[in-house]
Amino acid sequence: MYHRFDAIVVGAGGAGLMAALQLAQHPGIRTAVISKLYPSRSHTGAAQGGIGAALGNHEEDHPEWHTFDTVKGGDYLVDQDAAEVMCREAVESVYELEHFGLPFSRTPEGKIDQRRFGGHTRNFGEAPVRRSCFAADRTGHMILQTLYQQCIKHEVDFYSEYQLLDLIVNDGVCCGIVALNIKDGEVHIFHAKAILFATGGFGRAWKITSNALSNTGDGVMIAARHGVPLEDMEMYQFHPTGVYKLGILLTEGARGEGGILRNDSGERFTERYAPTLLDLAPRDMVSRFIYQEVKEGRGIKGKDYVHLDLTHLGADVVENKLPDLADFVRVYLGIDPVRELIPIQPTAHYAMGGIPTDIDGRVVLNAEEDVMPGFYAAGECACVSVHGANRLGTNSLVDIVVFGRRAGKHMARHIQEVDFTELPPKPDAFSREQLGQLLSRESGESAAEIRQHLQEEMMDKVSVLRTEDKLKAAQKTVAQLKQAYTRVAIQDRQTWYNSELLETMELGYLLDISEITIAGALVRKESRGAHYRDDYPSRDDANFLKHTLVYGTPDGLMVRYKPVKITKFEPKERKY
Amino acid sequence: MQVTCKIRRYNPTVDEKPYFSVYRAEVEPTDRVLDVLNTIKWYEDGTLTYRRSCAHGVCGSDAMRINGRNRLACKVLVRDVGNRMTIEPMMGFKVLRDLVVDMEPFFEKYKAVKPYLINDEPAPVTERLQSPEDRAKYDDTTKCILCAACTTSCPPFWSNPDFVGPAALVNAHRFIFDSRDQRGADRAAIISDRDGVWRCRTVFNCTDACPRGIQVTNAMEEVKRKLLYDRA
Amino acid sequence: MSLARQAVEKRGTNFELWSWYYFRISGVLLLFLALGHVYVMHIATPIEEVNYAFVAARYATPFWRTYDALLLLLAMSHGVNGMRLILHDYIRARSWRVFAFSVLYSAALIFTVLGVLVILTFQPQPS
Amino acid sequence: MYRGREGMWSWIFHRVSGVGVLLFLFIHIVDTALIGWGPDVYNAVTTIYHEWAIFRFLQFTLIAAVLYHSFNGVRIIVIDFWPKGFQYQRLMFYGAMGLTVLALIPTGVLLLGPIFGIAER
Ligand SMILES: Cc1cc2nc3c(=O)[nH]c(=O)nc-3n(C[C@H](O)[C@H](O)[C@H](O)COP(=O)(O)OP(=O)(O)OC[C@H]3O[C@@H](n4cnc5c(N)ncnc54)[C@H](O)[C@@H]3O)c2cc1C
Ligand code: HEM
Ligand code: SF4
Ligand code: F3S
Ligand code: FES
Repeated sequence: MYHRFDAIVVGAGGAGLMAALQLAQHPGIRTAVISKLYPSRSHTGAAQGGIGAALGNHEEDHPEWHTFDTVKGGDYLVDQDAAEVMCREAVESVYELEHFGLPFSRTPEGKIDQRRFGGHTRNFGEAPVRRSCFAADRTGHMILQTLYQQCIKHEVDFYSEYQLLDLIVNDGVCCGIVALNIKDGEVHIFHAKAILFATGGFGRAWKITSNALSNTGDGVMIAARHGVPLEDMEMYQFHPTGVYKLGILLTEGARGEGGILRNDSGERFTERYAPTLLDLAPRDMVSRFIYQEVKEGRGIKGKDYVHLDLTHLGADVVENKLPDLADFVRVYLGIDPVRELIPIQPTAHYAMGGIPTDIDGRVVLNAEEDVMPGFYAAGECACVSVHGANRLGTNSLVDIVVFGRRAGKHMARHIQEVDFTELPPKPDAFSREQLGQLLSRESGESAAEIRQHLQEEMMDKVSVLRTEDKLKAAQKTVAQLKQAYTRVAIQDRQTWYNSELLETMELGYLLDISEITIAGALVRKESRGAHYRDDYPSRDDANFLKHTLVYGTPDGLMVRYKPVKITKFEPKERKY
Repeated sequence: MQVTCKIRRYNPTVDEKPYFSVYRAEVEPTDRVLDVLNTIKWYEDGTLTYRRSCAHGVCGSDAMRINGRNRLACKVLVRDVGNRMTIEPMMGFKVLRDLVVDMEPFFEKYKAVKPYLINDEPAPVTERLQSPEDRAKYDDTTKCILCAACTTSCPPFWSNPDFVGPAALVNAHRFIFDSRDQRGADRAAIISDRDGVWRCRTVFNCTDACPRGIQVTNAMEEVKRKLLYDRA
Repeated sequence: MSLARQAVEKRGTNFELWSWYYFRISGVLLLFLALGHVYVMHIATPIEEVNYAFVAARYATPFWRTYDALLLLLAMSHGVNGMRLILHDYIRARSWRVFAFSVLYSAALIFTVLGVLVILTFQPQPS
Repeated sequence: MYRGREGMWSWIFHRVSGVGVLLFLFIHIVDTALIGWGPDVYNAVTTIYHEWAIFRFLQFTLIAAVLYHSFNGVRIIVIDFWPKGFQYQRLMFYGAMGLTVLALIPTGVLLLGPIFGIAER
């Protein structure tokens, strides 16, 4: 089926909805939001701790301080012009969310309540600052719900349970997408002047992850298939506090409220590594501290986890400020967080890298920042590079609202300036062939086994502590798995609501993403932020103060670089 | 441990009527029922169809009937249901395939109660103020993840699909009790309709089913009392 | 037309609110009247003694006539209101619904008139 | 089938008892109306009520229904008007059940006793 809209937004998480809302404010512009999940199911809803903005509701705070923390937190791989924009617009965006109806927790005077979060400091690193605006520990849920509600109010057109299959590019201009109606298996072509990808992250490449089963990086890989490079893919964040074995996230807000990490002997080990910020040091560091403790035999009972201690906070704080966390711990561990220690381990959490864009969400194709006209990306799938080598807690929600908003605004302008680009002949041929192959292969490899193998390998070799050997080994395994994947066969032959088919396609994206992540990690022979190499343990600004851009070419992957934009803050050693 | 899992199957495009498939799976007692489904789908029968995403009870995808009660498959552990389980789709909506039901009518009802803040006054430069006490009045109902477990557990809804149902009412409550909202009355018009809140017969199945622990029945009672007492 | 607008158009009155309220008020009154009735007719009086003479004696006073009339009207309106909800719940097809409601309301009317007539016009005959 | 808890059962019983009582009300109006035909007719009918065991059982069921419906009706009203009522709904269901059973004991003895030869009058 053929549809024609002015704008297409793929993905109905925070970034996609924010953009759609901007577009909806222009009555002349017809917008459709395509999402493989119902909007309210998007993973933005899982975000807990808060959204950072220098409102200064409790104590003095400034966007510049926020910018500095972001740059330093990202180990100076941050594009500082983008970070400045983000931290400045964070403030108005948070107010805008409040005006949309977002039920923030309140201070006694009735203002938006704020709390501490890892890496957020006053006066360029002096002491922790209360910057994270929150709604209990359900901030992401509230953002997602509020934006969805506003979209309903503005009568945005949703195509829910439509899975993106392909991007349509004609002569370098992006002019549409191909999507599958999951329900009846029909292939749809959406023709548009501007297309935004806001398809979220890909944590499912790892075994222990806080990410949803549907976070498989579809948008990222589909863009890459059309010549878009992927930026800084080696920068993947592991959040220190995932529920042991399950990976379910326990918000950093827990430590923001005063929670403490302890090793087997009950020691608060962060004192040894980060004497100022302690448990609230940035995530990459805390995750590494935990791995270090485990490596040196101080994990609980010698195993690969440590404890999160909330017992000194009292029932009031736990039940009122961290109610969902308490619920998770009770349901999944059968533990009472008010009285007992919680077993935690680092969990694959957030992609700093992704589709490279400029500060208006336009997808850029190279170090010269040439754009692909009509193609935009925002949110976790994109890389404006505000997070650099490590994202600070609360900054992703800022990222999605600020850059979702900017992308939406820019699209509105773009749409008014250009005409529709004609579709190339048979734009859906590739997708139909892909589907046809998967649906017709009688026997072959099992997707589940490939997936399991991939996730274990990535967890083991491409996670918090990396080495050349491990990465090489992982590279080989992934190559083998990709081979196996070309022979993968599924059981379900129906076109009607065939979820096995979609899961199998998603596995394909995960394999490609893993391959690119490893490629990036291999060339970056230094340690920076989330990317820590045991064999190159220090940061190397002389050689690696630059972004990686990995291109898929017919002859395999090709790595290029892009300079980091530095405006105010010269790289310094990162100590907390 | 080994579990026996009986699942109601139906693909309207090929099956004449629903039937049960029985599977056995090897899982841990601390696994979620969703893990059981995944194990079956991935290693035994790829045609088994259900929705899921977050796997930890926050996205609302996988509400289904587990041993006769609406639950999120990802929020029930195997040890809590035992080694025999019967899994069926939610009641009251058309089954699209196996455990997947048609959610369109559900979201239509949600939209019908105008689930968004209505305040036409120009917004201030900073936030609109709201005291913690006022914020607390609607805290419970902001937790809703639109999973439909409540609505599809409600007997009046099963027989009368026009009933707006507890989920929509919970979301109406969310705004009616928000001090920043100005047009509770508009919303109330819909809620007080023949198939509005007055259809609720205080059965409490909804409260029992809500995976977010929302006091669903109480929210509706608060709405009823508000309609009754606030007669502006 | 959106569902929301349809609902607003359909409403006009707050009939369901009052119906709901009426359940509660009539319920409380019935609590005393109906339980009192059960007590007087079935517990306090051995049922063997409930016969023509008993009823005749009872209806000699206006008090019992009023009591019974109230009970009848309240129970009937409360019960028929309840049946209205129940029929609305279970009978979905339009034609059947029209039929069911016609039966219900006609029955309610006939029986109420009959009941009221008996209570008001009854004249004891010498036995 | 759905495995509801106390709330669902209380509602099912309430609905069934409500309908039952209404149907009886219709019948009761008719039989009372027979009084207009004079003592002979009326007494003949009431005698059937008294003598036939099946009618005694029916009356017992009717009283049970009225009692349950009344007590549970109070439970519903309390839930509706007392803001904390919902927290005690389960307790109140058992309360309503308990009161019903309690009140049914003397009723049972009086109504059904004679059939089984106890409480002969
Ligand atoms: C457990 C957890 C807690 C977090 N807590 C915080 C926090 O406290 N603060 C913070 O700042 N950040 C937090 N984050 C990070 C943050 O939530 C996410 O990075 C952010 O929400 C991503 O938003 P998004 O809009 O880019 O994508 P998502 O919300 O993931 O949405 C992706 C959308 O794309 C759609 N989509 C994907 N693929 C396809 C396809 N093939 N076809 C069609 N549609 C598709 C999906 O349906 C979905 O609607 C947290 C993350 C997790 C996992
Ligand atoms: C004796 C005291 C009584 C009380 C306290 C009482 C109370 C109630 C209440 C509160 C309701 C509303 C239920 C709801 O909204 O969920 C109700 C419903 C009902 N009542 Fe009564 N009632 C009484 C007597 C009667 C009598 C005598 C009859 C029959 C004539 C009757 C028939 C019904 C019916 C049919 C319903 C509808 C049930 C439903 O919709 O589920 N009630 N009652
Ligand atoms: S109220 Fe509870 S059960 Fe109902 S939709 Fe919301 S979260 Fe689900
Ligand atoms: S189950 Fe239904 S009747 Fe009311 S209390 Fe819940 S909505
Ligand atoms: S999968 Fe998200 S709620 Fe269960």
